[in-house]
Amino acid sequence: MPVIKDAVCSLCGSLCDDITVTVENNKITKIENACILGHSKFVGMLEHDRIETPMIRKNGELIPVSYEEAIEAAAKILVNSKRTLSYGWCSTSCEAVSGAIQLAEETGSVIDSTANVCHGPTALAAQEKGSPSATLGEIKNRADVIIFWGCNPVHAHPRHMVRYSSFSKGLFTEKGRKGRKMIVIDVRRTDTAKLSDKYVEIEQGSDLLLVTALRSIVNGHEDVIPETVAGVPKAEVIELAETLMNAKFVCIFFGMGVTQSRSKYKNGDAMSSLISDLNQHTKAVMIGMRGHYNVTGFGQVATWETGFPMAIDFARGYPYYNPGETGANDILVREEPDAAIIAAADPGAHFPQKAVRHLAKIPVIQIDPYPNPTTEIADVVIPAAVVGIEAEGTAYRMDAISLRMKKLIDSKFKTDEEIVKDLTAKVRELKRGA
Amino acid sequence: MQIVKLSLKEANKIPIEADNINPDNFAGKTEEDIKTIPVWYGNGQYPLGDFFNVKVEGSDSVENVKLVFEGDVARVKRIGQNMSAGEIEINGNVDMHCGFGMKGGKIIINGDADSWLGCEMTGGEIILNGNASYYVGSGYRGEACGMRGGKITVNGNARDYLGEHMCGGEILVKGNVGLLPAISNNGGKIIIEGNATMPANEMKNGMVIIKGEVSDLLPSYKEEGTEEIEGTVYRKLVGDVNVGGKGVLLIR
Amino acid sequence: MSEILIKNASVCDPAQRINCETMDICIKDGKIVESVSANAKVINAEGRLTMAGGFDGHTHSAGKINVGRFINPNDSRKNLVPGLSGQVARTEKTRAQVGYNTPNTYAIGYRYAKLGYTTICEAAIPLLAARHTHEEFKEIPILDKMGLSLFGSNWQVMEYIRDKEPEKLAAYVAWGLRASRGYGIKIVNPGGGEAWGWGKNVSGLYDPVPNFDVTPAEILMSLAEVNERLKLPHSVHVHCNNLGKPGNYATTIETMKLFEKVKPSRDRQALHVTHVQFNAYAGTSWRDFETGAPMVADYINGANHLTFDLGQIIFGPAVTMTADGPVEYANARMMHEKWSNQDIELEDASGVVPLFYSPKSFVNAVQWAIGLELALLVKDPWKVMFTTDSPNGGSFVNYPEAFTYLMSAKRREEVISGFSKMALDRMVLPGIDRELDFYELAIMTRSIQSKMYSRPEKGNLKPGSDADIAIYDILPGKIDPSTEYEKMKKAFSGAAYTLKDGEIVVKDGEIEATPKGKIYWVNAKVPSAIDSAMQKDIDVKFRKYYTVSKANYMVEDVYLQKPVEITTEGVF
Amino acid sequence: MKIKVNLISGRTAAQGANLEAKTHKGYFDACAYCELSPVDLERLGASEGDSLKVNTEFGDVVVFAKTNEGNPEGLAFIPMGPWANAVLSPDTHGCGMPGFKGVPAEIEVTDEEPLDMKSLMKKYIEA
Repeated sequence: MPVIKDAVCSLCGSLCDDITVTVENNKITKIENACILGHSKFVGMLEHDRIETPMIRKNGELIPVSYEEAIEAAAKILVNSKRTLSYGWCSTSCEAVSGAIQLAEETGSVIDSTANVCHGPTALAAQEKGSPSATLGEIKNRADVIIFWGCNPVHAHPRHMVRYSSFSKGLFTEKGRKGRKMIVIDVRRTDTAKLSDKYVEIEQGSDLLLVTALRSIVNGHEDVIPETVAGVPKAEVIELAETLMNAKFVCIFFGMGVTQSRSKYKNGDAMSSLISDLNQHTKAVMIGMRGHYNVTGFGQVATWETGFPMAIDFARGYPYYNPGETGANDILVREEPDAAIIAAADPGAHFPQKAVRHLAKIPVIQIDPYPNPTTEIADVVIPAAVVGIEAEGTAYRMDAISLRMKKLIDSKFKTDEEIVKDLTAKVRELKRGA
Repeated sequence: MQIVKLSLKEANKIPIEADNINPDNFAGKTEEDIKTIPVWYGNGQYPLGDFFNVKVEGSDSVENVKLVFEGDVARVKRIGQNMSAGEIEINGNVDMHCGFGMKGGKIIINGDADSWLGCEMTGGEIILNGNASYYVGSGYRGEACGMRGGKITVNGNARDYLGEHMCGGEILVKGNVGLLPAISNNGGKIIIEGNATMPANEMKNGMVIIKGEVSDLLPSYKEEGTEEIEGTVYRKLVGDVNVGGKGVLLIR
Repeated sequence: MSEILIKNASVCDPAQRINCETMDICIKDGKIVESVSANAKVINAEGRLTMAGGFDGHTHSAGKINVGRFINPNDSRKNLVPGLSGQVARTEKTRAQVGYNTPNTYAIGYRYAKLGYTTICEAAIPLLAARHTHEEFKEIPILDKMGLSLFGSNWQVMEYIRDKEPEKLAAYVAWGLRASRGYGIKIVNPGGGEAWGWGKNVSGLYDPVPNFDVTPAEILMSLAEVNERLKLPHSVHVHCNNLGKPGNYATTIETMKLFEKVKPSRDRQALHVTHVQFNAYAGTSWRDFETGAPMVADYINGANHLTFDLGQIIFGPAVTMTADGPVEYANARMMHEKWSNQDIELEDASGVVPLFYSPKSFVNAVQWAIGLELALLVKDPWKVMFTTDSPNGGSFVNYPEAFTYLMSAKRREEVISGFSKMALDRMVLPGIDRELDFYELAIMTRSIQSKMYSRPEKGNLKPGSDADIAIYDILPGKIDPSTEYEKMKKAFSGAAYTLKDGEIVVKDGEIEATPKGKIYWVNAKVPSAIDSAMQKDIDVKFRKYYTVSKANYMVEDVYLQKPVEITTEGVF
Repeated sequence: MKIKVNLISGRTAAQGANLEAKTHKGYFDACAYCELSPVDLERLGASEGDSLKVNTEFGDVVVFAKTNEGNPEGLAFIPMGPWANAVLSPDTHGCGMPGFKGVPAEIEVTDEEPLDMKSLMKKYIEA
């Protein structure tokens, strides 16, 4: 019975690449090293329902059809659309993303990733100030002060702390957790906070005030700090700043507490500046805790193929980018799209209801292995193989390191890459015919 | 004088991109000429006449051209983009990027404006007699400079990031503004008669006066006495200290 | 069997000492041949300058450039060189294009091809991130590609040097080249990348690297020894210590001198020093900053063991990107610019910072002059490779503009007339009247690369060579480059024809076809006993320090499009 | 009794573990609840498992009550998913990001039961 070592887990942005998978009769029977999230995904191959067949909605019901019929129906929707939203492409391979971008280019669509509801503001922040970062191994080997700011790896990235951060050991960090100071900054005492040496509870939405105060102290302007900042007493803010300045190597890991709260990307923007300022005193970097296992990959591929990481509008035949105008939620809330193609993501579950209501009104093509809320409002449903389990391909870890995902078992389903290729071919055929 | 009256034949959801709709491009043109000017609608280009009723009175050079939009153009983007002279009057709401990169002339909006009003403008004047959305007078993504000259008056309220990266010119808001007005400013003047939250973050240069309430003042300004303007005494704050800024923020 | 006959071409091919002679070139199945049949397709090249396809031996076009794109979305709208920049909609033949300094992958391929370039060498591949470089390579159409792998701050490298294990070091480098599918050894600010892991830098050749007890000089010499032991096709490719600092010309010359004792194992230089413009500064601070080019050029004129490239700057916006992490941080702080940093565990550092070169800034004006001074003061063009270190000094789309500086003293005077007196006092360029001719330009843009990289089938028009050919709509003899530089610039900006492996990819300055290019990589053979001993050491590195499994580290074959494996037999 | 809270959403391990099984009850259990501080729950007179109606400017949704001692008073948390999104803000704030955190909400005890995923989605189609 084949045992596959060093498999890459295709669940979260940690992209652990040390998973051991046992396969018997084309079924995964044993998983080693994976966390609860990864485990549920691999095992899910056995237990979860799949979309068993391509389907087209007729009279309100999804009716099974062949792949060919579904692809043709989908291509017709795209060819007749004046403004298609292509969304998702994050729980899939870079190769599929590349195909999706070409399809969007040919159909003059807007294409966006799940970063729209996740770390999109992190990209906008980098476009203001840059992205002072490092690979995760730098943290493992060097960091003596680690901050988790507005993120909760115990829940969202369960092996992160062991493999890369708080508990990991490296050349200059032989003592592991004992030699490190772990600080959590959040609006509620999370399970991650419970493991920290220092928990700083801030008023929800006031991250920018605290980052700015830290900068002012680091830059020698302690005098401008009021008695409390973001609900934190001045003395505590000063102590925090001193901890950072006196460290040998600081890493701030940040999550959606930073990207989604009140001042959005300006939080990450200021945090970049804080990192730059800290480097006058010590070594400091920051890393966004990316959610979908390949949302980073979407950003990478889109950037080299179009110049932009997300929210790309191909209406004029060349890429145009402006989150706030061309993001998936921007155009859905304004009811612009007259069709949508959604793959490897679930806006039905993860978009605010006003956006979902518009999706429910327009023709929606869904490509996904599993049924989900988006299926409920989809008009053409195309089942796909699970990338990283039933299909190989490239994915990018949260620190922009790419890895090759293995194919572990065979599947009767087409891969995202094949589906998007077929769809593009069909679109070309229909356009030339017309 | 040349007056061009435009009205939408029917309301649209997919935006029309009107970067060709400005006095520079209409001056001296007949009704028929103007109707054939191509505009983007979704992923296709169509003649302007497909969407708009067009009436032209007279023919003149650009300084003497006035465009009048009758009714709502809430989904027509980039009206007046790069205009150098003449006048545009919009009697209704207008979509994003109105007056983007404007160099001269005047735009009057009798309605609300969506985001990026007067973005990167270098001259001319915009008067908005309604509310503005995000990024009034700011810059395109990644640019270091937004508005460099001219004047924007918002007679209603404005939302977040007013005057982001502003390097010159003047913005006057009669109502309230949202988060982070004047963020990363490097020049110019902003007067806010109503309330504001977290103003002037990372201001390097320029002047910001807030006559209403300020919430969440950022901890990066030094207080340097007071200053009196038109009989009102303001607290004078100088900063942002984190960028070695020499900007002046006056608040009550 | 496709045949092409290029008739009556005005051929300039320094490799064959052909200096603008009228002749025919025959092509069969992608190669240059002695003759073709009567069925050959004919290209009339009468009155047209014909050279081998250009070869950019040091450019940043895959990998780090993506960070440049990412943080500069505003670059997409820049259209400073119309036809070779800005936003271009897709066509039936071409993908959509955007950008100027950091164009998307498709634009890189199309625009180099329009300039008549057919091969590029990416200047820095971090081993751990090599897969990414190759993913981008796959999406750069038309061009042949290769890349140089970074070894200058690598833990395993430094440990083997410290522990005096030259054979294992060679085995490790060979493995690193295989893992990253690299073409040669790149050394950036040796030791500085590791120091930057702690926010520090090394100050010169003999400043020990923190915690590793080796000096930059030892890193350079040990890697040079490995390079020759492995008989690699290229020499070590060095970005010197102290880049961008006033007074650094001394370190540069000191570095060059170190290599006098290195004996090349192949018919090529022992050392290539890159973007020397950034490393030829005199003075002690930015206040008394001045050119150090005359001293560097003097040394090079008396030396026979090295080649170098310019790193010429172009006025306007640029995006700097380098594995020299501390330099980028210093740039960002000094210029209040965006700062991106990406340190690579156990291996190296890197940074990306946009900036603007203004002729009004005396420092920028002097930098501009230094690049040209180096090109013009070094007498032998076979030592000089033309680059802008794109996009560090400026985007490659400005190459035709830069050629006018090299070929016309009048054009230089035009630019210089805008400089301040202070700038003029700090440079020697106004006193230089040398003007390059087409033959010398051909050497610097294609011939030297063939020699430097041991790619005899590139950069020349000999029978047997790749049919990568550029035909420009100007005729040497009929055009006077020193006065008609606008005409010359236009011709170089849009080739009349560019052929890639015998296929017409550009015609009249427009893209005709977009074939896929080859990827060159080096497989240096090492005795298995030495390799096994080395593998044991890196197994420990992976188990204890890397966050990626060794099994997932090597770039898989699937990422290589049309790979060309160059094997060498090392001496052990 | 109604209380005013500041509503945020976010990931949880259970939500993540059920991500690929959204038609199943496990996902419903992992997402259709609202966490409040014990003090807030007491103010509502509710205990764990009771139905709560969460109202915002953007809609209302019924979810189960849960207590979390880590929550400060006045802060409510619903795991990311369709239940949270029934009441979160669609305004993208000029930068593409909807309001998933920091939405003012009112919470009260209700007799209604939370809708399962399909029933919740059906409301969008019918509307």
